[in-house]
Amino acid sequence: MTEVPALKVTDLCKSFSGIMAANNLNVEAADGEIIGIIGANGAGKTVFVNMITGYLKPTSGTIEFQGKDITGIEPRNATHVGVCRSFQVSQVFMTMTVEENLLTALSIAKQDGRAMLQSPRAPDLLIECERLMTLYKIVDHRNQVASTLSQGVRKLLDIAMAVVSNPKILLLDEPTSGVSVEEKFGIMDIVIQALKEQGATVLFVEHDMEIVERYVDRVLAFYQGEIICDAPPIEALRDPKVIEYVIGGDHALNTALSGGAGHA
Amino acid sequence: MIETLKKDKTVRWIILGFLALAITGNFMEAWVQNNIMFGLARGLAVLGLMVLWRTGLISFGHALYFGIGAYAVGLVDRNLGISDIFLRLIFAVGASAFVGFLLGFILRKYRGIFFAMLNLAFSMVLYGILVKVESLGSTDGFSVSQTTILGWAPENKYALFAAIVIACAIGAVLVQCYLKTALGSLTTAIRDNELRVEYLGFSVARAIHVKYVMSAGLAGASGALLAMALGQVDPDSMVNWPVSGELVFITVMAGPGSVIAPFLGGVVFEFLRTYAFELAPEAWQLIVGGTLLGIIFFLPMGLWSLLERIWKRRGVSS
Amino acid sequence: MLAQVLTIILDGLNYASFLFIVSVGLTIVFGVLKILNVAHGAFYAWGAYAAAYAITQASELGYPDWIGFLLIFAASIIVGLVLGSIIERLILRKMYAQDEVLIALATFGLFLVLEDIILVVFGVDPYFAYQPMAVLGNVVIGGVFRDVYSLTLFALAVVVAVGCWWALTKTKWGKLIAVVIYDREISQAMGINVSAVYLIVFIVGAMLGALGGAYVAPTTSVAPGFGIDVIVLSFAVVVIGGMGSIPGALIGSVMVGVLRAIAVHQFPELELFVVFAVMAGVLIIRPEGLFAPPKARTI
Amino acid sequence: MKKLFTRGVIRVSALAACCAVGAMMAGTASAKDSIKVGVVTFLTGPAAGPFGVPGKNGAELVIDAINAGTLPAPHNSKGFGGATMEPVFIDEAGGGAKQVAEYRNLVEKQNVDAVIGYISSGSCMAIAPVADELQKLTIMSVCGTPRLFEEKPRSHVFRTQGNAVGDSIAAARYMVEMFPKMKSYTGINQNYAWGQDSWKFYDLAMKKLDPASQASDKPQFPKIFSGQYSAEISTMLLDKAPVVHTSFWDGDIEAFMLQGLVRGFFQQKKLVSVVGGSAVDSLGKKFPDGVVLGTRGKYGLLVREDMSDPLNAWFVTEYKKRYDVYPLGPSYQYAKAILYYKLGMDKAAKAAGGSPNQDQVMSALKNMKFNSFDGEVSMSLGEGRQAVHPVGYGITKWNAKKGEPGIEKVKYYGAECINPPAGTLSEDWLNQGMPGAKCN
Repeated sequence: MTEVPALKVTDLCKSFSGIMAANNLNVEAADGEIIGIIGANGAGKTVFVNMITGYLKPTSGTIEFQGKDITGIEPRNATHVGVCRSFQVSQVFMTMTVEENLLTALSIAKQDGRAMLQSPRAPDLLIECERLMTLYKIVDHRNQVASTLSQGVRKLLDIAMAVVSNPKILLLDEPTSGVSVEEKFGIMDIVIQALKEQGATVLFVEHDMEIVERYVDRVLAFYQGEIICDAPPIEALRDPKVIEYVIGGDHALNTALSGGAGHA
Repeated sequence: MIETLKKDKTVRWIILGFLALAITGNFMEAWVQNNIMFGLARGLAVLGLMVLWRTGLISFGHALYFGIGAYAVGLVDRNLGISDIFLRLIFAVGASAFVGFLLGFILRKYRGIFFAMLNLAFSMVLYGILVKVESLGSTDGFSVSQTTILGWAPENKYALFAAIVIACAIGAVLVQCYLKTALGSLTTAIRDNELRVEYLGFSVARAIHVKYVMSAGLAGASGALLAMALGQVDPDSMVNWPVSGELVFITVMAGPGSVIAPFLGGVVFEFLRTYAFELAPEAWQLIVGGTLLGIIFFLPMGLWSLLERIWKRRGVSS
Repeated sequence: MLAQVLTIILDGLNYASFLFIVSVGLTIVFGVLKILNVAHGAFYAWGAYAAAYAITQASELGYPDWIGFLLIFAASIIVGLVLGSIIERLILRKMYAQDEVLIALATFGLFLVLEDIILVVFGVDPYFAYQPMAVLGNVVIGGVFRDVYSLTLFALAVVVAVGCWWALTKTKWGKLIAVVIYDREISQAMGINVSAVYLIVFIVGAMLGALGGAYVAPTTSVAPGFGIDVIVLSFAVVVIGGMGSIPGALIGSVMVGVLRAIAVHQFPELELFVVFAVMAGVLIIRPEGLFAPPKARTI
Repeated sequence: MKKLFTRGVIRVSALAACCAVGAMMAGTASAKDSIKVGVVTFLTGPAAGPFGVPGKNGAELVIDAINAGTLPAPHNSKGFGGATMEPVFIDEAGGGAKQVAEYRNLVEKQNVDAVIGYISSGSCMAIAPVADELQKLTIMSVCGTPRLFEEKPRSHVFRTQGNAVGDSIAAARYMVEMFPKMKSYTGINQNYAWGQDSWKFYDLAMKKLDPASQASDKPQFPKIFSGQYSAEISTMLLDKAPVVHTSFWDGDIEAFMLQGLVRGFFQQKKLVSVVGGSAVDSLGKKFPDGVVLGTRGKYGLLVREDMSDPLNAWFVTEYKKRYDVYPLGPSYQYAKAILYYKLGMDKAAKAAGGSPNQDQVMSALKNMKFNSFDGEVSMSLGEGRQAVHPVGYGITKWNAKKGEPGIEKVKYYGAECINPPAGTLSEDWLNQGMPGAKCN
């Protein structure tokens, strides 16, 4: 780990009319690392993700990607350098089918003028689309219009669309929110498996401690715009501050731990 | 691309349909020919509006470009004596697309009702200028001399009719090609989800700008052809807000279903107005307005969706 | 010089009062129902026709001239009630789910229909209902005769502005409306009868549109096509001020009114241009208008 | 339900298509003993009440009388060259481009034999080139811009109304004669061909007739049909010029008068209204006394009481009988255009010995001199296509005895006193100081 980190966030701050939504955030992430971001509602998780992907401009501080300063970059340029994201509420093209969604995403991701003037159904794109659909196990839904998909499948599509340009860093904002309990692990298995194959650094926001414990290498715990804990999951989830401010009380802790243990 | 075009059913229909129209046009009664000519010319502007509509944008001010196209023809005729259809079209499309390009930098940031209203504001600025400036004909406008084709002055209207049919066919095929490209498929994508398009790495503003300039150029061509067909330009029938309203009306009436729909819509509108005018010279607006309401209520996807339903039913029953 | 400045200001305020009364209804309807109502111009024309008809009839029947003032208000209330409720209940209510621009287009269709029904009902001959204007006479201000009626227009605009402000901030209904503006769905969930709020707001908007027309009727010839120019003018005012904002409509009217008066006095050829140039300029700098009302967070 | 509706729509569309085909077929048939003529006038919009409808009434009255042969001698022969006229009325509202489209429909769809009408100068300028292109005889009835025949020679267009030049020169002559002490003048005119030309020629004529006179530097040109003139009235009240020239017509003149009245405008300013005749009747007693008023010919208020001319007497009486109001300028103007067409048809039919073709009718119409309801008309300008006739002005005075509007100090200026000789452009003639003008 001597080379530059994939992501380096230094003293990042964001205030909304005086209220600090992010206060002196310092984070480093290495290549291929999988990091879970936890915190109560309003703790600043999404603000953090939004700043890194350029949706919000930080008030101060810097964001470096592979040593390059990408602070305040436009979302599309974040994508260009290799920082992509998914959304808490799936952002897909609702009136298109799954296949059309991916084809559109793929043709944009190619990033060259010629591709934009070609049909999105070009043979190479079709092959790539097929691969992604298989990888994310949505191939059965290929001709289904996005608005009719179940939440889980829509999430998978959302993430599949986020990775079309083979990002170096992927930020997933609550990949399992709105997904039924039965589907959750299935989805995360698919996603993490797929992303590991790509070798991307992943940061994902998650409320479900079972998922955090099972999939991540490291946890960032947020509280009132600050990172109160940055440690491996076993440590982090036992940290008293995290228990008090994030997980919330003994009951939650016990459930989380026993559930986590059960799966482990 | 050409391979896919050859396979494209719509392109085949456009070529066949417009070819048939160009041929039968010669045997039509003059007034039918006229109405079709006006309708097709207007259809070009509607085609541009349809592309915007598919992107989720409606403009209440495209009479601006329609008017620029028409006045460009009038002015190059009056001041430079240019009567050639190609030169006139080049000036008209160039002028309207250029203005669209400039205003596009502002307009591409706006959506929904703001986009509609800002367009209206710009078109009314032009109206305010035209109405007041005597050298531009003020309220009266001025007449446009007969159109020639590469130095040949045709004796009857049929040549212009055929030229307009061909121009519209070219416009329709080009737009169809455009919609079939990845860039074109962004229309629906942007309407559905701008955020996603941005995060896929494409500038929504730029995509909208491209479409906006395209729609401006098409509206300019439309106004130019109509000015040549009518032989007259004036602010009230070319630039005032009801003209923009009419264009949007035809767009909605035609429906977003196909690039052929705008031309169908334009022609239907022209006949609707002619008959309404004849049937009730004192209350023709009532008929036109009532039709508009009826379409919005019962055929929100326009006449084209009606045709599609009929075709589908036929397909199933036979 | 001073006389001229005074005259320009008075001319501007006179026009501004007219613009404000017409556009305040439009802006209220937009604020609450999110509808850009092109048919507002038709309410204006209907108000003018109804008032002019009533006043000329009353005059022929020998009633005193001042009765015209009562008729102006009666006409606007009746037109607003009848047209407003019919249109909201029968047409707009079925469209709220649609795209706002499509609804605007539907109101354009309504405008065309209502315009021509005027011809059927009232005929093409112009109406002259000058009695209320004549009975008030004139007064010299700044060396220029001004009609008192136009000055009362100014007073009416102030009354309408204060009335709207009072109704929206001091009454129970006003608070309900504020909640509905803030978030339609939440207020529905809270048990507010949103449908009734919509109906009432639309009727009030229609009444104000009709009042504008009715009050202007005595000063001019009420003839077919009466509402057509008013639409874009009031659009301009509403857009300049910020769609849905009453103080915005006030400021927008004053800006347009005074600028137009300056243009007429000093640069007559810019008269029409100035209104829309201001509108375009404001939209470029502040697309939401000078006084955009607060919006609920949608993300 | 939806299916039912769709089916209904399809049936209706099919029916509409059948109707369309039927209408096309019907359009082409036309018998020899009847002719179809498009009559264009304002049926909607602000100009319909004061101009369009009186014009339509005048046309209808005279068409019916000619079809029945009940016009007074010498015009009492039945029909138009023996044929009965079937008028098709069309609305003039909307811009010039719309008028062109409707004109094409009239000619090519309805297959009319001729088109008569047009009030607005904007319409006339738009229609004239199309009339020549479609080669359809077209008689303009009201519009006044001199550009119609001075910009370009026309092949199929005629105009039975004298142009704005005559109206303006007559107004200037009247002012110089009656109010020689009022040296400066301003104006309020609509900003299109008619308003611009009216002001331009009034201004030119005043400068020539009284070199000491002076125009204001702020003449007002509001948009036609704007209806609100408060700021314009203020501007003119602040202006030192005692005379205000206006060529307002349609609803605008009435709106202007009403707004001016309460502001004491007419006590302070001498208004010269070129064509305010329509407002005099509609405003009745409200119309101020002392306005210098013209009607663009021997029409309306000027000749209402004058029963010496049998044609005028017939027209006023019959019109009043049928419509219960007095005929206005446009009524005369439309009646005149219809009569002119009849005379041309009669003459051409006689020469041809049967139904004349269009060329024969046109050559009969050219350079014609005839007596109309407003006296003698001579088609002497524009290569025999543009009428000249006397124009009169008077000063309004309420006739308390009859309870009707009245006019006094009426003066007529002969056609040759206010129009350039054939072949000379109006502007050149005025700039030269109106050489050869024959006034008595």
